[in-house]
Amino acid sequence: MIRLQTEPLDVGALTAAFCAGRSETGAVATFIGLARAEGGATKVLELEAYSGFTEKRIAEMVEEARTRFGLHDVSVVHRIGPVAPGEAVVFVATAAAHRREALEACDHLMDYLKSRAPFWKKEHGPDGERWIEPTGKDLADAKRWDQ
Amino acid sequence: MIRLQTEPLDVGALTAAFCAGRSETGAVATFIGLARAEGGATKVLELEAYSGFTEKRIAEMVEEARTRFGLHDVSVVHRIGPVAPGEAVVFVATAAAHRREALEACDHLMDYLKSRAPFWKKEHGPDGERWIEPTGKDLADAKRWDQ
Amino acid sequence: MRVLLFGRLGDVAGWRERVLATPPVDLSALRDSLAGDDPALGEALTGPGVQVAVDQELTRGERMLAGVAEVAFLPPMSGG
Amino acid sequence: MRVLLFGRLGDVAGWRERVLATPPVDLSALRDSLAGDDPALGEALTGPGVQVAVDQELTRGERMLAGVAEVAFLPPMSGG
Repeated sequence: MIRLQTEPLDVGALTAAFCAGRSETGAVATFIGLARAEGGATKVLELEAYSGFTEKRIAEMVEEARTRFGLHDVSVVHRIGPVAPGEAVVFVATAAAHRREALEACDHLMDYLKSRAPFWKKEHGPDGERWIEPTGKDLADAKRWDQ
Repeated sequence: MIRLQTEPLDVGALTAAFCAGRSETGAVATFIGLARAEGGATKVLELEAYSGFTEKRIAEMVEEARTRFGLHDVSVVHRIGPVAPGEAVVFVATAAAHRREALEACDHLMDYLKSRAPFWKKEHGPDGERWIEPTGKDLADAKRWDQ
Repeated sequence: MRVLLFGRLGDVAGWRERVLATPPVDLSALRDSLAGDDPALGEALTGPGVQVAVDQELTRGERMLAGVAEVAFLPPMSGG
Repeated sequence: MRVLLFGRLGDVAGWRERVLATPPVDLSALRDSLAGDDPALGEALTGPGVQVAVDQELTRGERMLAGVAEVAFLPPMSGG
């Protein structure tokens, strides 16, 4: 499942649904990205996507991960619009026969989402707003997976 | 939280509770190990622990991971007794400021749980029962983290 | 033809979507036309890491725009 | 003194917990006593990867048992 939504992510329900009804999946890994308050510097995070294009690009990343790690299933649910500190921005879940594949696929998908998925993030703080761009580390992290 | 329980793990509730009320945690990684049917070869998995000792050993592993990866929080909930295919055997959750630390800590804790935590697992199949011991790969995986 | 601006490009321009009655011949002509109206936007469009999607496909280099419905300018992306 | 057997050791012996009225002097004496009652168990106790916990602390090598409440024999562990 790939979904963008303006409503808060119910990470409990997403996790329960992702794990349900599997008899040959030994490993489920999930990653949940939360908006940080940064000690009061971030009041709200605002996320913009390019409807249609964003889902298509995520689907390509998911397809690559599915093949590369032999996954049984993948979910990516991403929040858009304003997000308050402590709320989930992204939920990624991967299912595989064994733990290493599930965990590496989660790592891989998050690295790609951080620097290659069509989202734009603006931080609103007490001193104004700023756009967040991928850091040098984010770009290097994503490069780890390139052949 | 470290807990052993004979009741089924409610991974949705565990995930929701672990993520709630955090304002400076940017990253939560979870790993959920599920019992596999192995195409009918496993009817039931039976897990034995050494009450008291097992929790103490897990607490030591958690403490090591907390320091090593700078974690904000860790949960390990492990099922004991009979477990049916598709049910969760273990839930591990880690919280950190950034994603790499949370994901690596999850990987590290799972490697330790697989070969160094005091649990014994018996597979009941149509042709009888067998004790599952850590594989060569499990032992090598855990060694990756040794200094 | 629709022109879409995302992230800081939309803030620089003060708009995020605009419909052009007559599509420019190619991407260079489109950039020149946007820069003519708004030099700050023109500069931002050629900034580091800005990618272009034509009809929701990432495009590198030049590209004719005949028959194109949508061009989007995408500054450096960051999800998660 | 309580003696605990886990995993396949319990299956080999047919019991998982036993109370000894008179504790043996050390671990070797305990192993000898268990092997005397049940040679198959005696062999299993010295099998590869079997660890010993004395009063819930992992112990390597020899160990006197005076004042000890609990000795557990732990075959190779595997959680998760």
